[in-house]
Amino acid sequence: MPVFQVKAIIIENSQMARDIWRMKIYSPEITKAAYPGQFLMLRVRDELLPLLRRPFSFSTINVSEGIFSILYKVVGHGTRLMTKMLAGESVGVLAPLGRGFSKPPDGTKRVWLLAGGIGIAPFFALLEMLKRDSSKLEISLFYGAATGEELVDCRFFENNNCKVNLCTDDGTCGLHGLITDSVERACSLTILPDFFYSCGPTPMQSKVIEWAKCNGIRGQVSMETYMACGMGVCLGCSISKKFFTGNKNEETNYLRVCREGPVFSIGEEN
Amino acid sequence: MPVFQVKAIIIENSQMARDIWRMKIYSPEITKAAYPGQFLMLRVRDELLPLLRRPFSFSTINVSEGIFSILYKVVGHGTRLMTKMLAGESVGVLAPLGRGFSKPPDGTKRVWLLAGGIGIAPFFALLEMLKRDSSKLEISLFYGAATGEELVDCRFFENNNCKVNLCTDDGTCGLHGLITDSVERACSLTILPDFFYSCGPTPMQSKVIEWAKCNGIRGQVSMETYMACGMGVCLGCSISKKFFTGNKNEETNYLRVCREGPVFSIGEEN
Amino acid sequence: MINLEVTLGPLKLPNPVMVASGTFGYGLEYSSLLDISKLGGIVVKGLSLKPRPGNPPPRIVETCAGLINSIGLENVGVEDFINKKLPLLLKRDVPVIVNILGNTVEEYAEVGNILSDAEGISALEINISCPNVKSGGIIFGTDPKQAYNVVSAVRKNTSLPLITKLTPNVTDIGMMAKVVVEAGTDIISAINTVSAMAVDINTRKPKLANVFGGLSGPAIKPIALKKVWDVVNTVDVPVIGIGGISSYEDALEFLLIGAQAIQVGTANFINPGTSIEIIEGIRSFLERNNIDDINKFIGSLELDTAK
Amino acid sequence: MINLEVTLGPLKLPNPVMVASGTFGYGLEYSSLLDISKLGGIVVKGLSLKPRPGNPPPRIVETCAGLINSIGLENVGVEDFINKKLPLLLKRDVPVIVNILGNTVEEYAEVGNILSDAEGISALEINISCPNVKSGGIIFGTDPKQAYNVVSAVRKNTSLPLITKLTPNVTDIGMMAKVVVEAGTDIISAINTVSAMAVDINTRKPKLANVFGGLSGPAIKPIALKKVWDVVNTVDVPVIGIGGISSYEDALEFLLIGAQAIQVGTANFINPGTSIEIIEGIRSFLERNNIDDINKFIGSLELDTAK
Ligand SMILES: Cc1cc2nc3c(=O)[nH]c(=O)nc-3n(C[C@H](O)[C@H](O)[C@H](O)COP(=O)(O)OP(=O)(O)OC[C@H]3O[C@@H](n4cnc5c(N)ncnc54)[C@H](O)[C@@H]3O)c2cc1C
Ligand SMILES: Cc1cc2nc3c(=O)[nH]c(=O)nc-3n(C[C@H](O)[C@H](O)[C@H](O)COP(=O)(O)OP(=O)(O)OC[C@H]3O[C@@H](n4cnc5c(N)ncnc54)[C@H](O)[C@@H]3O)c2cc1C
Ligand SMILES: Cc1cc2nc3c(=O)[nH]c(=O)nc-3n(C[C@H](O)[C@H](O)[C@H](O)COP(=O)(O)O)c2cc1C
Ligand SMILES: Cc1cc2nc3c(=O)[nH]c(=O)nc-3n(C[C@H](O)[C@H](O)[C@H](O)COP(=O)(O)O)c2cc1C
Ligand code: FES
Ligand code: FES
Repeated sequence: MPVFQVKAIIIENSQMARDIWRMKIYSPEITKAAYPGQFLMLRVRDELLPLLRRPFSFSTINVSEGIFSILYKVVGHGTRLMTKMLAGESVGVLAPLGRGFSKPPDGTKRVWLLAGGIGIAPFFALLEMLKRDSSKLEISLFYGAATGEELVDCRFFENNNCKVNLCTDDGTCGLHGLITDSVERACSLTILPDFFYSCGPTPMQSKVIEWAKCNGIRGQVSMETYMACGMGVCLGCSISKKFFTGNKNEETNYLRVCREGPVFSIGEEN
Repeated sequence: MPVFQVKAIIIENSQMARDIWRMKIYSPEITKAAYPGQFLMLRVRDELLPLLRRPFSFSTINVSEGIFSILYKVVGHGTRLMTKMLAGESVGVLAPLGRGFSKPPDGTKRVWLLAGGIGIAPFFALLEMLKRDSSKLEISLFYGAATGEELVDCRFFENNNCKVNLCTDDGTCGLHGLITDSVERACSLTILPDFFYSCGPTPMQSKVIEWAKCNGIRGQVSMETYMACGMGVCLGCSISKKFFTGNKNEETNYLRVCREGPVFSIGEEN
Repeated sequence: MINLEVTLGPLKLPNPVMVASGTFGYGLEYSSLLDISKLGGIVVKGLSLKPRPGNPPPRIVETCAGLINSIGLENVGVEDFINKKLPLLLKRDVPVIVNILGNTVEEYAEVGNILSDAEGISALEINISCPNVKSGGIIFGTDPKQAYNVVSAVRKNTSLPLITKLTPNVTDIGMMAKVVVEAGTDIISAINTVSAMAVDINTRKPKLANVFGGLSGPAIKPIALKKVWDVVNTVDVPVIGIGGISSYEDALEFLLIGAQAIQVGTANFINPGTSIEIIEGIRSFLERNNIDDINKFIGSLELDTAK
Repeated sequence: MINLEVTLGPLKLPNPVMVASGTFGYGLEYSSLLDISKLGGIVVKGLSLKPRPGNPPPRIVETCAGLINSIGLENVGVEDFINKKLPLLLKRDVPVIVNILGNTVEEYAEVGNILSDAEGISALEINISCPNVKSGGIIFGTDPKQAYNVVSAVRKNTSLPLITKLTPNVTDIGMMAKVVVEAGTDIISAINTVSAMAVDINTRKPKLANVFGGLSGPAIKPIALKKVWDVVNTVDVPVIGIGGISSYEDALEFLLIGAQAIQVGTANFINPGTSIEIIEGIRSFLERNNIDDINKFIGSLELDTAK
């Protein structure tokens, strides 16, 4: 797996929803090497503050144009500074990193995508990959956010024959409630999926894993932890294996989210 | 003495010579209160890096427009960042600070201004003050820099009937040599001044003070030392009183450049 | 109404936000920029028996998110302070705490004595980060015995609330805390600056004439927090947290781990309004979180006891 | 031609720029991004006798110009390293230094012993910032006796060049340096991380599961420089400077005060090419200043002796 450390040109940096921005970056080599679910480490500026690079998932990967994009939520110092960057400026990128999503097992018919908040980011690239590989998959997106204004435009999913189920914590758009509630409800009304992909905050992932275990559904979750290096070196991003297996009695064993993840399989041997 | 801590709008920020920029700032209250030779502490940005404010002399003070300017040399992190600031943006200013130049004693006929490098900055405002108060003064400027490209435009001085004597370390413009050489040379050719004002790097000031002592000329020097607070609080900017008196045997006693200075009188009791 | 008043043993403060010694002059220098009567307290520049000139310049140098200073012990002397500075300061109705220093145990005791006779001082803060000239310049605050001697000598000479300010440059600050509590301090403040140096690779010289200095500012906040934690969890006297505090969030971090008040140092230089903004910030934080008394927040850190 | 080769007692390095333990994995992780054979040396992640899982997450938190980590002692164990990692690394023709750790004196000695039998290792670096489980978890590196015991135990088991890595969290690092020299270390490296903590005022919890951690990065550079100065001026063995080095200027500062080599830590995470850029930067600095040998620059700090 090649990794590139480059200064790449920003093609676009614009707001998509409340506190949510998209940055398009030109880098043919990274675009060519990247896989949905993989991530990059972005150097917000060439100074010592903020010190660390920030991790972001590839949101779209356009190999023919040599352009990828990230979808990012403004939460702190680094992401606030990112909104000030202009098209034409260059930005330091270290990528592609980690293990991305893999294809659903043969014979899979129904796939659910579960996105909590900014967890929607990698699903653009994932949907494209899934559609490219198997146009017959029946794909549904469950996408939740705190409030309607924080939902990004989902026409891309609709245009790709993916059923979109929205929900918001405050009921301003779609179902009223958490995404896991929305999934539970769907379970009782429709046929369960054969496979799922989930991306969102850790408490949501925790519930999703439980749900998957209960219903015997296999899938993949993309995790977020604090990262310093993104390259398996610092051992800072570890997550306990138990998080995925749910087996509290097994010996403590940590996995590096940046290396063994960020995408982990559920319902198989890890 | 009122001091203001404000966010002020940048009116202009443009390059004047190699590595030398001018920033015009709109702040009627500061402009009104400021005096030539006083300085301001500029907050380069609202973050913790660089940590400290940077001190700059008032270069021009336009009370009717409410605009003052600084002339700054790009030497490090802070001044490099300053060149990126745009007109219309705001910048934190703490000013006016310190003791400025005072008028020459009654009866003064000939005044010399000695400027080493960016030491030219406060002389724009000073010349205006001198001319306003006494149009009959015969004023000469001695202005030196490392090389011709680092000299700023001196038409303002010429237009105000101030004779301009340039010199450069490398001889690319004006006399070849240091400003103190150029002053020595002038001394041997023309009548000595009654009073002088000097602003430039510390080694130059040291020589100027010696020259003034030798020739019994009174004057004022504007000093630069590292500053943290600019308000007489941290005691970081101290300079030994001996620097001005030349008396090595006297007891060690420090003066705060930000408070007792930055302008100090030579040839009088301090 | 939200209560911000805190009680540190014998010392009652209108709010927990003070300004640190050496960063606020003798108290009035910043008064044209902010209403100093709103402060929880002002700790004035460290005073010695006689005026002192301090170290030769250069005395300060900026580092990455920090400031090293080697001011030395420059101050106007305790007498000048009492005669010329204190009367004006007392008109402002703000607790005045006097930071004291010396090169001998006797000097500390004497300064403490003189200040005890002055009217209107709220507390003394002993700066034990000074070199003991009698024992070859070793810093009082790094040697338990010497620290004990200084604090108990001052204690004997004053009934004012006594704060002892600890240096972080020790292996075990908790042990030093115990020692000064035994010696009679009512309150502990921590930390003073962290030993540091800077050099210039072009001139090949130290950037400070004194070669060494003390590091302060945002860079040291995580270190200060750990040291304050160690003190809070070793002794029972109230603790004042100091080190790199530049925002109300920083201040609340120290209060969260159990400091009962804080001092703002280097940040005053960058934004003289910092301490007032911190008071406002704390107030609105408590409001947002429905906490009606800062004392309910102090020390409320939750530890994962499962571990 | 400019000479960058340095000789640290028994250890010869092609240039003075190494990468620090725990910030460069087992040596090959970054090899797709930079030519690791250009490095002065690679210090691999600290190894213990058996594999260890390390501390529970979260394990890292960013601070102002710094990073706190509480990785704990996670590593693959000395055997796995020798069998799986070392052979690949040795192909790269770069000095490999192995950082070793343990919770008992015996464990250190044993790890040292096992590594001495492996081929191709250039030196051992003893990390004495580990808790001694037998004496209630006190850190080996903060107690002179314990430090002595660890170093002399390893010394007995190896003829490899021995580096001892000191912690800054002590009152007198010079004294610790003396002790480990007596115990037989050939070289001293300093500093390890500075004790620190961080808390979240909203969740009211520590930001690290382990509550405490070690601060590294640019924030600590001025502190590291002072500690390295103290070591250099107390003992005669060669010293390796570590702490916050992110540029060639930073590296030269440590060399200027007398360190004979340096290690780059946290900066690797931000820019994996840092160490290579530092080597280039040092070379052109020497060129610009007409210095043909780095050894002429090392320790060339000028002190104002007039003082
Ligand atoms: C593999 C991976 C993929 C990610 N993909 C995306 C994405 O596509 N879009 C997006 O908006 N965000 C994504 N995140 C989260 C994103 O990295 C953080 O929101 C961002 O780093 C916050 O930086 P800040 O400076 O604005 O926040 P601050 O709070 O100022 O950051 C302080 C520190 O915390 C870290 N941090 C804060 N929040 C997180 C978090 N949730 N996860 C990891 N580190 C965090 C920062 O990196 C930094 O070190 C991803 C995280 C990971 C690990
Ligand atoms: C009273 C006074 C008036 C001044 N007026 C002017 C002016 O009109 N125009 C101008 O170009 N410069 C002036 N200077 C110098 C100017 O303050 C420094 O050049 C500037 O602070 C450098 O900042 P930096 O971040 O670019 O440099 P860096 O080298 O990155 O600065 C590092 C630190 O050193 C300090 N510093 C560096 N050089 C100087 C210096 N020469 N004097 C004081 N502190 C310094 C900085 O403030 C900062 O704390 C003045 C200085 C003083 C004290
Ligand atoms: C310029 C300067 C002068 C100081 N003088 C004193 C002093 O006289 N007495 C004292 O106890 N502490 C003194 N200190 C230490 C501060 O009071 C404070 O403990 C330290 O700076 C850490 O806090 P900060 O990071 O908020 O600045 C001084 C600090 C600075 C920066
Ligand atoms: C994530 C991380 C892991 C570390 N692991 C080790 C280790 O295993 N052994 C050791 O001696 N030092 C370890 N260190 C300390 C570094 O080697 C170095 O001494 C310290 O980080 C200071 O240097 P820096 O500021 O350049 O990072 C570690 C540091 C970090 C940041
Ligand atoms: S982020 Fe460094 S090991 Fe994963
Ligand atoms: S700069 Fe602080 S006293 Fe002068």
